Amino acid sequence: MGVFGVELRRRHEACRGGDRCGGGVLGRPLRFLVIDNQTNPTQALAAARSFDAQDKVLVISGPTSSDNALAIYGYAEQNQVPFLVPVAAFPQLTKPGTQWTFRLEPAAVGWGYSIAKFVEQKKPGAKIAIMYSDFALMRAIAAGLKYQIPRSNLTAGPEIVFPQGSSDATIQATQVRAASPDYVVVIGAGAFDNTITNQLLDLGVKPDQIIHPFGFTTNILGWGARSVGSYFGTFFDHDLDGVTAEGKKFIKDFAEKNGRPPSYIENFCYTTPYVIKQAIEQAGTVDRAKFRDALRALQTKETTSGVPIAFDKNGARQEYIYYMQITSMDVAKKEYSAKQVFYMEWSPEVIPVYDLVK
Amino acid sequence: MNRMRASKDMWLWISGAALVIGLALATAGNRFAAFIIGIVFLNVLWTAGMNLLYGYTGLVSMMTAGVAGIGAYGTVKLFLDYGWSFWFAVPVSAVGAAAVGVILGLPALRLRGFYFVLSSLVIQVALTLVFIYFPQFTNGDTGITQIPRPGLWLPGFGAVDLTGPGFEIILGLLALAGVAVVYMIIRSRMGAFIIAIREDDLLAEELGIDVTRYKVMVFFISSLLMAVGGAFYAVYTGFISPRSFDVLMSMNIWLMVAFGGRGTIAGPIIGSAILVPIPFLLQELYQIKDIFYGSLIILVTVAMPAGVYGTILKWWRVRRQKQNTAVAPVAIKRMPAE
Amino acid sequence: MNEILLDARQVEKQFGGIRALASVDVQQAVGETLGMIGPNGSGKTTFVNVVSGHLSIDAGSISFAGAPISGRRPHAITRAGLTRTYQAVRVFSKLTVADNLRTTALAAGREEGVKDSHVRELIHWLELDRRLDAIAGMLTLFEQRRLELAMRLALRPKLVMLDEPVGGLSAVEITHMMKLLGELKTRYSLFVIEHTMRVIRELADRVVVLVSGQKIADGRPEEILRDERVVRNYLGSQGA
Amino acid sequence: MVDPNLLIGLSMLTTGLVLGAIFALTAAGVTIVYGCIWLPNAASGQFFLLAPLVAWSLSTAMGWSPILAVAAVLIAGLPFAYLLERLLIRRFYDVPDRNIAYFVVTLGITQILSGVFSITWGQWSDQYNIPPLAEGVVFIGPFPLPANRLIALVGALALLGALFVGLRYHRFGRALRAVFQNREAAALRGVDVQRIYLGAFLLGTSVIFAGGLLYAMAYSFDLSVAWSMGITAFAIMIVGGPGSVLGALVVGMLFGFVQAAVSVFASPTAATLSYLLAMLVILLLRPSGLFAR
Repeated sequence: MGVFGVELRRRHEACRGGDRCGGGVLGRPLRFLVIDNQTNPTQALAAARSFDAQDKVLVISGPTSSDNALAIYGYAEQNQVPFLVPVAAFPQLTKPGTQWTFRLEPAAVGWGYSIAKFVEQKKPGAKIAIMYSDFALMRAIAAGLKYQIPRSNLTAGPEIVFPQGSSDATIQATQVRAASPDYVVVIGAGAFDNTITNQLLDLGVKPDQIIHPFGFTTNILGWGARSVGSYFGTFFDHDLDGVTAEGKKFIKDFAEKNGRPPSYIENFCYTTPYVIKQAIEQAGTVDRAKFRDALRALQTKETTSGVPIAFDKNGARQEYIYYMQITSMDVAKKEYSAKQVFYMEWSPEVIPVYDLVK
Repeated sequence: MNRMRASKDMWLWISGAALVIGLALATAGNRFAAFIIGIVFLNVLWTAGMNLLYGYTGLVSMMTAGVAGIGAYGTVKLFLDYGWSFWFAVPVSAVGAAAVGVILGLPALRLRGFYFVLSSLVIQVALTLVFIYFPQFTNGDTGITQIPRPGLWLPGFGAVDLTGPGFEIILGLLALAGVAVVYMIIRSRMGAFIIAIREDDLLAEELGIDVTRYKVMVFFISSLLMAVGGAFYAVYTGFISPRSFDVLMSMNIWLMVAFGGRGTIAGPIIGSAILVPIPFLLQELYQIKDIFYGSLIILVTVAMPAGVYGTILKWWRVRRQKQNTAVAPVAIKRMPAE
Repeated sequence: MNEILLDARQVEKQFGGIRALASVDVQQAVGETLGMIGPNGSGKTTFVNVVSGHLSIDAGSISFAGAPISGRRPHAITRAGLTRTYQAVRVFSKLTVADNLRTTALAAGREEGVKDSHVRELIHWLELDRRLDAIAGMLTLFEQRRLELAMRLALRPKLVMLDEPVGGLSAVEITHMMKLLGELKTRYSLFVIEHTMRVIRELADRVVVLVSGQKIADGRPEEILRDERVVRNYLGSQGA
Repeated sequence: MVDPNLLIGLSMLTTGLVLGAIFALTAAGVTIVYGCIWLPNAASGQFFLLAPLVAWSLSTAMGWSPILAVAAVLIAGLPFAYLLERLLIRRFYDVPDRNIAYFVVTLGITQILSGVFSITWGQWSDQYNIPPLAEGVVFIGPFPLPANRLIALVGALALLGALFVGLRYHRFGRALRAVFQNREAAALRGVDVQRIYLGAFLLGTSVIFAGGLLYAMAYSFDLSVAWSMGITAFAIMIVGGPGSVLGALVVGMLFGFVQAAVSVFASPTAATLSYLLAMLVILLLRPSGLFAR
């Protein structure tokens, strides 16, 4: 937690269980690091060390969205412990030379890249404004988008950065409105994301001009019913075209338990134990190095959506993203529906990911 | 008498050194326990600095974490980007950090009581922002990861392996040295003066003590201890980020001193030894960590202003006085004869 | 007249438009005991505060032992040889008597602390021998006054400014304190603020009278205490 | 097409007013407590957040109408503050240098509350919207202002006005001001200082709660609001002069407009840093603040 605010909060409850593997595989415990972004890095490191040295785990995995991910990354690489990250989009986690870390979530720079690709296909030459909060994750998304805008022959509109702890965006929304862009990409942190979205709508920006690089259930509901028609990027949604039978069951079970549909975060957490299990079975042993090699060679699919899972030499996921358009919403019932409007897959290094974000 | 004290002290330090080396070696087989011990040692060093500042001089500084951060970032920059030897980078960046701390803190040192606390808090917040918003030096809010442990070559030993218990031993000796520095200061003239400043700074000034000068000196020395601790923290944990050195760290260091017993040599050591391991050992209860710490802060302030060790000392003193009274009652005030 | 020790000229001090000291002139010779009297709020303590450097002056000049001291910080003035006490007794009340004295001795550059021969003499003379281990705040007021005095004298000052040295003491204690101050007078230059006329009459060689920040009289005690303006402005209101 | 500069000018005006009024109100609450009791409440940011969180639960999970929820929170705030005063705050009334003790104790409260928030509301959602009292927008010239934000603005200004008049003319307000100025003198004049302390704590805390509720009516909020608002309110109090409600009002409005204006002419990051800088400069040069008596 920075003094000026909680780093983007994301929900991790679904990750805490790991119950799909019944407590272990091949006699080795499968334990999940419970770390949120309130945890101090020292404590995150102690937890990693405890799992490594005390519990002798095969692999560390944990929902880590803040700097803690980087802290554990350093530990994993230095001490040669496999580290499978379900939800953390920092490109640095798989920078060239990475040996032991694998990232299930595509890198944030790529999300920005994909926005430009999405707009390029929707409206060639469109003018894009960017409004983002000054957090590492948001900066990375903006960097990818800014890189790709000229390459996709799009026009760059106003770019506005908000410091951590901002609360009002009226003026900036007015400035953006005055520049009449075709699309506004909104990348706010936490509740401020809702404030920017709503203030843009207040000023007469149309919902279908607004693109959020990512949307998970609570923040989609936070934008409110007025934002029906707007777009968001995601890696799993209950309204995807390709949800499998297992995916439908996962959605139903999750909704029954939590009163809302799951989003991509919960899906990554659901997928993680499955990936671990696959890799262990392929390796046929619980040796850390062999397990790591098996992960590197893994070619499988998400059981919920059929999206391919494969890692490159640095442990980065073969990237993909969906763009959805919200079609209806009932905030009180915690329900929304959306339709899939765009899907793409790409190799992480089609853009200079590791140069755009240091 | 003095020689006796000196020799007694010598034995104390030697057994202290034996204790930290023993602790480091005893936990060598368990890297998790060793890590806790290592972090305790670092905190002993930090609380020694805070104790000098808060316990003995009465300055509640909330910018100690920021100073430690400057020491850490400075060392890492020199060590990694400029290829300096770690052992050379530490003193340079520690002196630099302490100088920056003094320059930032100097105007605030003129202020008294609450206004000093608040100024130091503002400086801490500003330093955190600097760590976040100057990514070319700090890598911003993602932090710097994979900081390697330095190597060490000792005459007579050759290259020493610092990936194992070697580093915990160094941290332990460092902590001991920090405590010894504070101890020696307290035994000196300067110690008497800073205690006088804590008790009544106006009276101290009236007695001819240059209050500002001593406050600055104390601030410098304690900043030095903080910064050295920060530098070793960076290479020990291998990771630093703005959150490693945020205001909560300043508060926690303060809490360890207050909880253990401010203005005593042993108090902050006891405070660190009790409070540091708790969040590591109770990881399952991480959610109530904040509530626990908050309650402890209030409890110490309301019920135990002297801290654990201070309360024990007081109880001991009262007991001894009672015994003395039994032997020879204190004379009632004797009216001087005309 | 002997060599001038304290020389305050045309000293001005204002507090938010109120003139606490209005062009006050005070001279004190080496070896002289100067008394200062005046009603409450007449500026006596303010005068001590500006001389000791705790307050700055708005105009005028103050020099001590031949060197200007206005604008210097209190600790520097103390080191120049000027020390003072406070109306409300001021010692380190949570420290022991010994630690109070040790700190003072160290501040005066006497490394042996309480074992310094001068400090030991003071302890003996002020009868603090048996109270060395006591916490200062637990002493009786009279003991604290004596400790306060011992601390100031341990600094080996050239001038001791005493702000109501017998305030709050009982009649018997006052008599005792008078005897101590009488002995002190033979060795030090004293500056005494007092409301108890007996102290002024017996101790002071010369008396300055402040009323509303202005010096209205300056002379030998027996003259001053008979001076009509003094009686009207101060002593009359006291009923003395 | 409307002139964009006019739109930006109007947006600056409304943003400055809304932010400024909420800042001023919150800082007034903080400064009343500090000026009177000498209690620098480090937990004021958490209090600021607590009120709308409860209102959010009442209005979404329990389905109360937002007006009822807001009123209920304000009323429930009184016994909360009363208990806190009885159990903790009053223990320090006679401690010398109690402002440091209070600061430390309230830092403890801050930790406890943020711990409580993260295991309760933090688990339930990561952002919170209180249902609007009114839908739609009101046009100020060509500029569309959401009706809900207008209500928040009017509410904040009304409360500020009431506070200002009350402190000046009501019997309790005058006693409070007497204690601000000189507690010994006030005690000598027969003012029951302890009762005034209690009153000041209840009043100041309620005002902070009200500030939080108004903020939540104007904006979406999350748990990070506590830190940023706590620091802003402190900065305003220090710059305006601790204990000066007028100072809180003027400087609060100023900060609101500075944040609005700076974000047009410079980056929004500069606005945040400018608060800290202003606070530091005032602390170092004139610790009694701009509006000290």
